[in-house]
Amino acid sequence: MTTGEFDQLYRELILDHYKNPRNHGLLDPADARAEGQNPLCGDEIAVTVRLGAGDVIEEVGFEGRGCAISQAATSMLSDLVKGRTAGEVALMPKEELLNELGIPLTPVRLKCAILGLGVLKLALHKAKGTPLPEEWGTAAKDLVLD
Amino acid sequence: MTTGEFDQLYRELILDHYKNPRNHGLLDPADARAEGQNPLCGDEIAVTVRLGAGDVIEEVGFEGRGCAISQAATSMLSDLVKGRTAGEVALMPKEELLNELGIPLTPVRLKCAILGLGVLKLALHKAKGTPLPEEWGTAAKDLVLD
Amino acid sequence: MAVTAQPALDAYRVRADFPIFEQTIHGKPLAFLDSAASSQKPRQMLEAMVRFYETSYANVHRGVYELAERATAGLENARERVATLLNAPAAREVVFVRNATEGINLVAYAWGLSNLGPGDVVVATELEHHSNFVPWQYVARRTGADFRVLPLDDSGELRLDALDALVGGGRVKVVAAGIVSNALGTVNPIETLARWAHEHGAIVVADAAQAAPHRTLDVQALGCDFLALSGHKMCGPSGIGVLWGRAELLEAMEPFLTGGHMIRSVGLERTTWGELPHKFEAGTAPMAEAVGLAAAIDYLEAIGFDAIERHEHELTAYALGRLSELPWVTTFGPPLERRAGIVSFDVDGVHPHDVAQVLDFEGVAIRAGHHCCQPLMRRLGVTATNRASFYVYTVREEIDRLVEGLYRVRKAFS
Amino acid sequence: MAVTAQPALDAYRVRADFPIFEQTIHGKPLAFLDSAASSQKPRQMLEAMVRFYETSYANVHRGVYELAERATAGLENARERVATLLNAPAAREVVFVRNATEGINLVAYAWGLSNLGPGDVVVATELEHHSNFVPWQYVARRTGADFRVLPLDDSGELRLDALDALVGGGRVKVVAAGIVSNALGTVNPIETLARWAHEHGAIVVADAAQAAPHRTLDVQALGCDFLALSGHKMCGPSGIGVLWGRAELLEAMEPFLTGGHMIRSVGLERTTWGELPHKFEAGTAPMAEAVGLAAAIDYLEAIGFDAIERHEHELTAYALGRLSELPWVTTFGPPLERRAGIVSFDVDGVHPHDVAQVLDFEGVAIRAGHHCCQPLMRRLGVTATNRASFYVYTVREEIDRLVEGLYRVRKAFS
Ligand SMILES: Cc1ncc(COP(=O)(O)O)c(C=O)c1O
Ligand SMILES: Cc1ncc(COP(=O)(O)O)c(C=O)c1O
Repeated sequence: MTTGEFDQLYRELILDHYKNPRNHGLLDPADARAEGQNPLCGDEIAVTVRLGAGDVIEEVGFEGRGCAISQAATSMLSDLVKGRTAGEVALMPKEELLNELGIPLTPVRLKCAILGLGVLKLALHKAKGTPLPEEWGTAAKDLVLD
Repeated sequence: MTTGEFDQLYRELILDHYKNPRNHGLLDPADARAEGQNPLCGDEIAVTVRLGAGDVIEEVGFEGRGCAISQAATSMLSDLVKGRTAGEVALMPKEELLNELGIPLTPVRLKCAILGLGVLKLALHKAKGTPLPEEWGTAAKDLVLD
Repeated sequence: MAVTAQPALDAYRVRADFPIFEQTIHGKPLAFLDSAASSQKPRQMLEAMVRFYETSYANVHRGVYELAERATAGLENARERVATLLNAPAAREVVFVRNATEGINLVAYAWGLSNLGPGDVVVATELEHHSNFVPWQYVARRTGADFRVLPLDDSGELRLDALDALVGGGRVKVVAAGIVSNALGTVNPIETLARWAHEHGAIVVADAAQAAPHRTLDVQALGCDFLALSGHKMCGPSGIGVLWGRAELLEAMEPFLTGGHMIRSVGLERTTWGELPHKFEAGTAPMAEAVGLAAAIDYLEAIGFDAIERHEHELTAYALGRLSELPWVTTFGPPLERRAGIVSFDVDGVHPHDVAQVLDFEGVAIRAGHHCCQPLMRRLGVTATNRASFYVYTVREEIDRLVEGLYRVRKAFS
Repeated sequence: MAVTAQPALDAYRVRADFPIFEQTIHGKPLAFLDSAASSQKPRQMLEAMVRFYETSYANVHRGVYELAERATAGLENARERVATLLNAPAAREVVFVRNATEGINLVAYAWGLSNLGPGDVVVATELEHHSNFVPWQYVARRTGADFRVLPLDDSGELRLDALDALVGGGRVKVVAAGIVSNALGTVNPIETLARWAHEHGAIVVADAAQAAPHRTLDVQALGCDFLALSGHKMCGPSGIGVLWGRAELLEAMEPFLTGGHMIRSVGLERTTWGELPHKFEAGTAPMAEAVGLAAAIDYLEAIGFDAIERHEHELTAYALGRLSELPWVTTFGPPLERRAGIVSFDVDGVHPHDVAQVLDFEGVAIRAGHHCCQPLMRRLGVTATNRASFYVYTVREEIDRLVEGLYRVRKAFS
């Protein structure tokens, strides 16, 4: 391997979040919760959230089984969204998280990177009725019912 | 066109049977009758038969819409089978008719050439219970029911 | 449409892209006048497929490695390419199937089995290809719905005036209609039909198999709900077709084929379906074929669909003119203005098989048969017709050779 | 089987037939260890397809002219070729479909919808690929039949001893089982399963997608009633698969897809179906793909299936040996004697996606995921595994490179 390629994708910060995930473990009680799967590889992530006044996110807790990218991305996300309102997070573009990750992603690995964000949006939608991403179409209903 | 190719396929005898079909017109009354279609082109042939003692074919009458090959082949067939028993005709190999035609046939035109023979066998099957060609499988039932 | 924006099509130059013409048939150059059945293939399309196999092949979607990423990109770029061609609102509305027939069956099964029942009416036209006729007849029989056939007038055009009477008080749920007839070349007024259908709460399933190769299509302007086409008729490979459907409908539908790739999660008790378009693409996709189809669309768009339409229009006018010189030839179908590049005809007293056979000896390939339109054949009172059809590589000389050939046919059988 | 009759396979020579290996991936030669997902293509197969398109292309069956005759011969020769490969009693039992998934769905719909109902039992195995699992689960749900899953033992082999208890007093109608597992490489005892099924009056649907590329198949010796395979896994093109079925069953069945070509006659009121195999082949066939599949079969038979099986057996033994040197690697699946050329494994503490990604940087392509076998993954207690799979062009050095790569994976993530 050219060390470059490995280091680009698995840069130090990513490996650190993977090996030492922030906000790991599910919250109980929680104000919002959801689970999701990446149908391509079967990876799973569960997210719980505690909300304060004005639906501001105070705490996030997650667990999951998945690759370094999906786990590190969810860990970074959990720090990123604290202090934002549910409504803000519902509209958060995936590009913001991808910027934070700062690594080149192929379409397949992109799905890994945004799995946690999708599950978080789903949790907020179920608890607070915030909108789901339009591109999910009605397939999202399936997720909600689960 | 190389005259050769045309003359091989549409040799004089074929054109003669086509233009002056023998045994043309349906018999009424008849002891056996059937109709059939070539599903590839929609061509139709109807055959009627009069049988004598020992189920010997005494008369054949046919009508149809189709190409020179199918009409000429049925015309030649109608002469060929007179005097044979229903049982003999049921077992008559298509090669015998093809020999009589004596022309080179591609798979598609082969279907034209043997349409009349198939309908004749069907007529005898319906009237006398003679066996149908094995390679027809149960698809033949469909024909019989029509 | 800016009809003058594109330079005229130079069929001689186009022809040079098609290796099939580099041979003789029965010692004659090939005059291929059967493109409505399937088109010949340009080198550019074949090369795109072979390049894909030689440099970028792997199974798609699930692989993490480089080749799998390339293959997935090939398939998904093709989907985008088709979406643009059809002016579809989203690429996820584009489902890859084997051919137009499978696309229509997908709708008949996945939408029809769950949405049709006794008291519902399904309408197909008397002009339909069997592929947009039998699936509806079949699903109507399975569900107890009524199947009704919209009749034609004597020149082979849809009797839209008969629609209201046809459905009577019935609850019409589906209107199935082709955009261009493969047997007569009739160009149907789909927009009008779609307006009527939507007023009555029905969905419109447009068969674009014969339109997509030859003209600009816009699913939003047509107003249809589903549209099916085949790659092999538009310079693409065999083994691929497209079903386009409105996202809301596709999402609300049951799946059709089930199995690998189309699921979200499979449990012993319960399975949930994946997102569009995956929900409708069970098993390994026709990947190389999709890449070939995209290359074919690139090829056709580089020529320009307006130029193609004009070229075929000119050929059709020429062919109708030349055939009208022959008093023993009868042509079927609508006037030139509402006709695509297809001419169906009868030669007095000579069966189409024999016509086609004699023409083949001259190197001229036309189709003879019922063209998978038996209801139409009955309406015309024939079992078969001769059909000549034109495409980007067709030149006038080939029509002259057709006419010469017909003189020989006449002579041989009189 | 005369195992010594064929000369050993020279994988280096075979490799030279595959253009994909003429490139580097991330600067390294390509070690393609994902043939179970889809195989690479030999030049001979690609050339056969291109030659068909360039010299013999037209729509099949109905054309009277020379090119149509050639194209029809190409398709029908391919059918004969497949029939011989499978030792099928008749070529008309061979139906061309898009892939194994469609073949199985054809049976689930056309046989299942009419022959299953409440009180009937449908059995699939816990080892199945989703493609021979979900269609049965789905058709059972649609018809009210019971869907039951035959469990596995700890090494991933079918618990045949659990069969009787599984169906209890139920009327078992279908047993769906793969011949070779794509996830573990398990070779299943289909003959025994078929005997049991037939004693209980059930049909057996064998998924040969993972067997056909690697071993001699004989539908009569297997005793199955239907068998499905995919061309793309056996050096053939994408977009084609085969369903073989016993003629009596196929003839008694309803059709599946309806439309052009599969009919005998279409009326406004009533339509009758065509003969086998046409009844099941609506629309334009994947003609060039059939020609490619026939060339792929020629290619594989020239190497010899016994030689292929031995070659892959040796590679598998070598791979299992090398992986057993790594204490932080766990392999799944049955013992070598009952295993085809597939090795599924786990690397302690590293997710398969990351394993596959790091290996890709080394030019080594393996698959990471659930392999469309979520029921099996649950049984194994994982969400995904790493899978290396071998084929005619695989050489030992590639397995060495896999092992070296795994050391790097270990280092990077510890
Ligand atoms: C055992 C098995 N069955 C079925 C399939 C499905 O094959 P396809 O996707 O070609 O339909 C596969 C391949 O993925 C397989 O390995
Ligand atoms: C109008 C029309 N519809 C449908 C079809 C069916 O296309 P395919 O056989 O590719 O499914 C054809 C072509 O034969 C056609 O001309």
